[in-house]
Amino acid sequence: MKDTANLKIENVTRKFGKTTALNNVTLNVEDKDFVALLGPSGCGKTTLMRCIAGLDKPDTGSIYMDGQKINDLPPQDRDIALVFQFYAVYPGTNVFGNIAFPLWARKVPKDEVKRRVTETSERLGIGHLLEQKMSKLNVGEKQRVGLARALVRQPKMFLLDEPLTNMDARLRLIVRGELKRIVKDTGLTAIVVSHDQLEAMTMADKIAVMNAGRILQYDTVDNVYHDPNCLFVADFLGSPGMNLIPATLTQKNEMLCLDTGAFTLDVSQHRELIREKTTNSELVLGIRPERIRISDEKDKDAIVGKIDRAELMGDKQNFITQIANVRINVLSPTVLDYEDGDNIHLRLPMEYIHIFDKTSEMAIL
Amino acid sequence: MARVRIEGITKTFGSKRALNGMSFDAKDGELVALLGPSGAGKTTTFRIIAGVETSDSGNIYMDDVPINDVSPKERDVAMVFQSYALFPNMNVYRNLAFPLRMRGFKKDKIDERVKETAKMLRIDHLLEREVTFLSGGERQRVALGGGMVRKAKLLLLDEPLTNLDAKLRLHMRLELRKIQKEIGQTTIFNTPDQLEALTMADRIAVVKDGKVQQYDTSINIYNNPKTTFVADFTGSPGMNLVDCLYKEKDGSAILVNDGLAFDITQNRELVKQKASGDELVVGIRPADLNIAKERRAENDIPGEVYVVEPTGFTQIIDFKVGSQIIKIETLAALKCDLGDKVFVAPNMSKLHVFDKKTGEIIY
Amino acid sequence: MTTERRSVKKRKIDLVGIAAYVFLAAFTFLSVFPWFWNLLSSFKTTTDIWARPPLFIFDPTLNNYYSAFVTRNFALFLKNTIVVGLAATALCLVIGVPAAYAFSRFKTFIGNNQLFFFILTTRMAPGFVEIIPLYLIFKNIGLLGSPIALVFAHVYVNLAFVIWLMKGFFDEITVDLDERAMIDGASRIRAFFQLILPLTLPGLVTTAIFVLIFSWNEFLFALILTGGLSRTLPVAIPGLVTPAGTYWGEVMAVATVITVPILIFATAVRKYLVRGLTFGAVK
Amino acid sequence: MSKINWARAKRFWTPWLFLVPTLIVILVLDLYPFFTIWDFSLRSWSFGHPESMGEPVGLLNYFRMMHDMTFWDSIKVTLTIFGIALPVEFFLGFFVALVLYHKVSDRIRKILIIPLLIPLTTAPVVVGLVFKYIFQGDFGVFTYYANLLGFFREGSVLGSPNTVLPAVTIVEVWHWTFFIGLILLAGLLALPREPYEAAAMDGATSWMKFKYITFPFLKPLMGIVVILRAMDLMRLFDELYILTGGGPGTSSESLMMYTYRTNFVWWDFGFGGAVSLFFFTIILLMSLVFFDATSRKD
Repeated sequence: MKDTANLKIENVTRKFGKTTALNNVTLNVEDKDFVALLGPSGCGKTTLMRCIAGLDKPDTGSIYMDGQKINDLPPQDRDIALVFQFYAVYPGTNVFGNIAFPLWARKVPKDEVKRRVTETSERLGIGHLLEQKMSKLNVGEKQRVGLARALVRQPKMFLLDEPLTNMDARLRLIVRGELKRIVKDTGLTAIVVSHDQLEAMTMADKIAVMNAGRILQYDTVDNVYHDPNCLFVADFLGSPGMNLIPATLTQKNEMLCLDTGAFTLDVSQHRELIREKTTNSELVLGIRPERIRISDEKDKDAIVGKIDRAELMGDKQNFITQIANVRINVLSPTVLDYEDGDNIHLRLPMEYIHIFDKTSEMAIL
Repeated sequence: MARVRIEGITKTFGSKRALNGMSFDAKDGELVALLGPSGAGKTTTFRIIAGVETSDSGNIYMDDVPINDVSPKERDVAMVFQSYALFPNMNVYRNLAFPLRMRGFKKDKIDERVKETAKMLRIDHLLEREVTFLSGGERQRVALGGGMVRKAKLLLLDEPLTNLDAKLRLHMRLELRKIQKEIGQTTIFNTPDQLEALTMADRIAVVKDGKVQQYDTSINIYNNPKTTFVADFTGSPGMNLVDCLYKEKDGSAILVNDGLAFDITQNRELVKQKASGDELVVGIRPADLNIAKERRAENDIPGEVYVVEPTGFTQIIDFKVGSQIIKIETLAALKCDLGDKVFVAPNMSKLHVFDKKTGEIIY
Repeated sequence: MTTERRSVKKRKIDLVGIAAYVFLAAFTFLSVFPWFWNLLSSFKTTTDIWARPPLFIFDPTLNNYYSAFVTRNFALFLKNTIVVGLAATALCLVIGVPAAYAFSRFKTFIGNNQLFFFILTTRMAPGFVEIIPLYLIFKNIGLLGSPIALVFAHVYVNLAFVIWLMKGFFDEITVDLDERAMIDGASRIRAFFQLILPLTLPGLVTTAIFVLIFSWNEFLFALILTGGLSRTLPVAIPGLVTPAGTYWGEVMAVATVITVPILIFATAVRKYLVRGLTFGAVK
Repeated sequence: MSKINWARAKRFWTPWLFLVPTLIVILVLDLYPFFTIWDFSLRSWSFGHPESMGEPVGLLNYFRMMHDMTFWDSIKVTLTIFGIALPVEFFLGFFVALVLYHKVSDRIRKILIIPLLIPLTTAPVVVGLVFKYIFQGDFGVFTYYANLLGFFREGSVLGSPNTVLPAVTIVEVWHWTFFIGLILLAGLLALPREPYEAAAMDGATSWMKFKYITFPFLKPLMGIVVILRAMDLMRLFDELYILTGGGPGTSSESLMMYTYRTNFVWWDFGFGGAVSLFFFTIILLMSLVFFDATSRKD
């Protein structure tokens, strides 16, 4: 195995004509990290990946690998492998040749090529396909060939470009786990590019959430999900995403309250923090659907809402609830006995409340 | 609005059998989902119901009247295509008006209906726009409008949400159902996404290889799948299915597979009576397995953590026992790492047993 | 060190680049020269044409154009060519476009593939098999030497082309549109005429231009089926090559008149040129 | 009941409704002539034997064809032009496409294509006349400069049996090389980007890229271009008719010229019919290959 692989991206900017694909991006990938670049299409994640691979060049800024600047290093000298979204098949050769290709290019002796290809393909469960034509393979198999091609080189690091996008839902579920395990087994540094929040969360250890050419938050999966630093991240992760309710900060007697129009929430305990972080009184109250507690009629302090629709999601249930003019998702981990149109009593536990500044869109709490 | 009944439809393309005795029905005002993988015959079924494709055999009844040989224009069925099939040379207004014009509606009636539909779908501000300049979500609404404007007896929606992005899909699945219930038009939609079917439909027909495997309400499809296919296809991840052998030992009946053993003594008679052989399949949903770091009961299954996939407030743990991988859904609060030794206890009351040969449920 | 290596590499690339440009320049020059020489010569007097060494600079004159198109009958031949071209194009589209639609949409009717291939052969065949009986038919009904015979012949040769090319354009329009129209209450015919046909307008124009070009340039059928005053330009120019000598200036003038419109048309449809040249096999 | 039948029948007949005009054309202008010619070829139509005009003679015309030396010569001429022109056009055309693809910017390529289109859009008759003019023995621009360099002092290259075929081949190559170039260029421009990027990451050499990516991707297209050109070359007529008329003697008479001469110079539709059908069969087989290549490409 190779030594370490630390990737450091510093103030990278890349423009295509008038559009800015990457806007002063800084990212630090430590050795053996499994990082996801997550964002909607056009957020710059693919451009960033291509800059790392060497298929594209930043206009300004630097990329370092183990302390060495690699901006001008051609892709084949970077010791980074890339698994392409559409599998990038070489049509002129069979499965064996498709996997052996990087070794051929490096003039590795014949018997070693054979040994390494066989070994890698066995490990990925495609050993029996080596003599097949690429066109005969299904998507799952093609993907594994792409993966084998990346692994057979024994690179320092590898990149996965939307690895599950072309698969149907069932296959995606299976491959997702397998892929994660394979990456873990190799012990290599890896970066996966994805537009699907679930894919990013399930596969990676750390997520860099991107939008409009910037990295908004870069943190562990847990932190990105539970402590989003801005409205975009809060909404983008989770399905359904975080409930985000516009609210006005008001002073009632001695209490500092968030007034959503439908209900008010006493946030006096966070008075200092709010005062410190914003002067704005227009805020956004956030809470994850699964963090809302469902209580019952006896609970006099509960917020009462009307269930607009009780969606069955297998073992779980999502109640789309209307509270006056506020509409929220309430996710119950079990199936409950509520029907469309029923009243539901809810509590918003203070420990799971998030508060954002409406103007800057940044998190306060 | 109408009742629709599809009875034993078959269709063969060349040597490929697309539909193999497709049967289901929709009540007046019902929202029915056809759920199945691509290639299961869902779109072919729609095209046959709409009349642009002929069936080899079988019947379609609309309010108990057979309509097999009625031409599409006389069937009074509207269909929204997955591609949306908007006429690119017409603006939104003319796209919506088209079905009415074809049926010889009067100008002012057309205008009234188009405006009413556009308002309901909140595209009334787009009426003069060219469809090529609309966003994906807007195009989808225009397509829906084209299907609804005529108030046909039956509306078919071919994968209505597939081409939308994740967030919009979430929003539209709610909205679509709401509008459907509001106007009460009998509607059938098809989808490869089990969550869409579970959340939207009144009843779901799970389709495989051109045949309905199970036709029931969401809750029944999910909790009591009739076949291994339905069990696997619903849920995300689907039900764990473990091939087992039936054995009797010390007076109890167990199902075993390489490190796994399920005691089914309670249901022994049922199994003996229904099973076609010794080969059975045990099915259990990922959420019906309890995982812990220490053994709590003697029956707990020991194994190791193969992969951990956090999904937010829950996580999916791939649990490896022998050569089997079993997916378990549990709260994210439980911290595990790859290779950890853990113990799993299935919730036996949620356990299902299927016959391996037929794939059908035993209990 | 890296910079040094790069600069060496750069110089090498430049050499290959220069060689490439020289090659392209030569290739372009050779491609253009005969046409350029033709154009130049059409403005020369007979004396200038006969000059040795060949003249590149001379006093241009329009006499050749005048004598060909005014004194001789070439204005009439030009008219014939245009009339035959337009008539053949129109007829060909009217007949071929519905057939192309049928091949694109009704994929499963009996004999689809065989018929489609069969139609192709009508275009590819050397022509004599059809031309001799046609010649006799037209001779018998007295139409030989009238442009009508040639129109029919051109319709016949170009029909396969229209069908192949238009099928490609129809294939690009999703069948969903036809089906939606029919479910919404249009008949098949109405769906075709009112919805699908307008959407293929660029394809129709392209196809029409190609047929026009083919008809305009066509020689063999015109040679056999027309004569005297019914000749088209391609058949008429060789008439300027007489035993007594060739009127080269006029030949060059007429050749220019034949070539220039085609070049303009071809440039107009160059987006679809490859498609047309390969019968729609390459998109 | 009758309504049901009507609906089914309509479904069955609709495709044919669209095909009727085409079918009529095919019937009248294709099938009828075909069988007429078949009938002709089995009869005597020679003016040399007026007494047996129209008499059935079995396969006599076909035997005569087989024993006619000029028939075999015409095949030889056709294959000679074919054998030289096709490879030259192909490799030169492919090379031009590669240079235009790799070495030239998008803008220059778009501009350069327009003059390069000139040869392939020029009418064959015009090509013939222009080259006849260029090759003209007294004042042809080619002849003049060739003479300066000491070649072809005896007059036009078209006038000698030794130089006529190379000259005709050069005209063909001039006329059609960019046809192949243009189509292969389109193929190159449509190549997917991903495999090349993968190859760049894998450190592939240019030759590996060509062998494992470019060539396999272009192979079907190359097949289509070659077969289209092959059919065209087999049917070579217009340019030859103008340039040489088959001469001097019959030294440049192609199969197409020969067929023309048997029918419209000798006016022997029996013998000519036999030659026409023979020729037709060759092209038919080539069309089959083309049809196969195009349908396999999809």
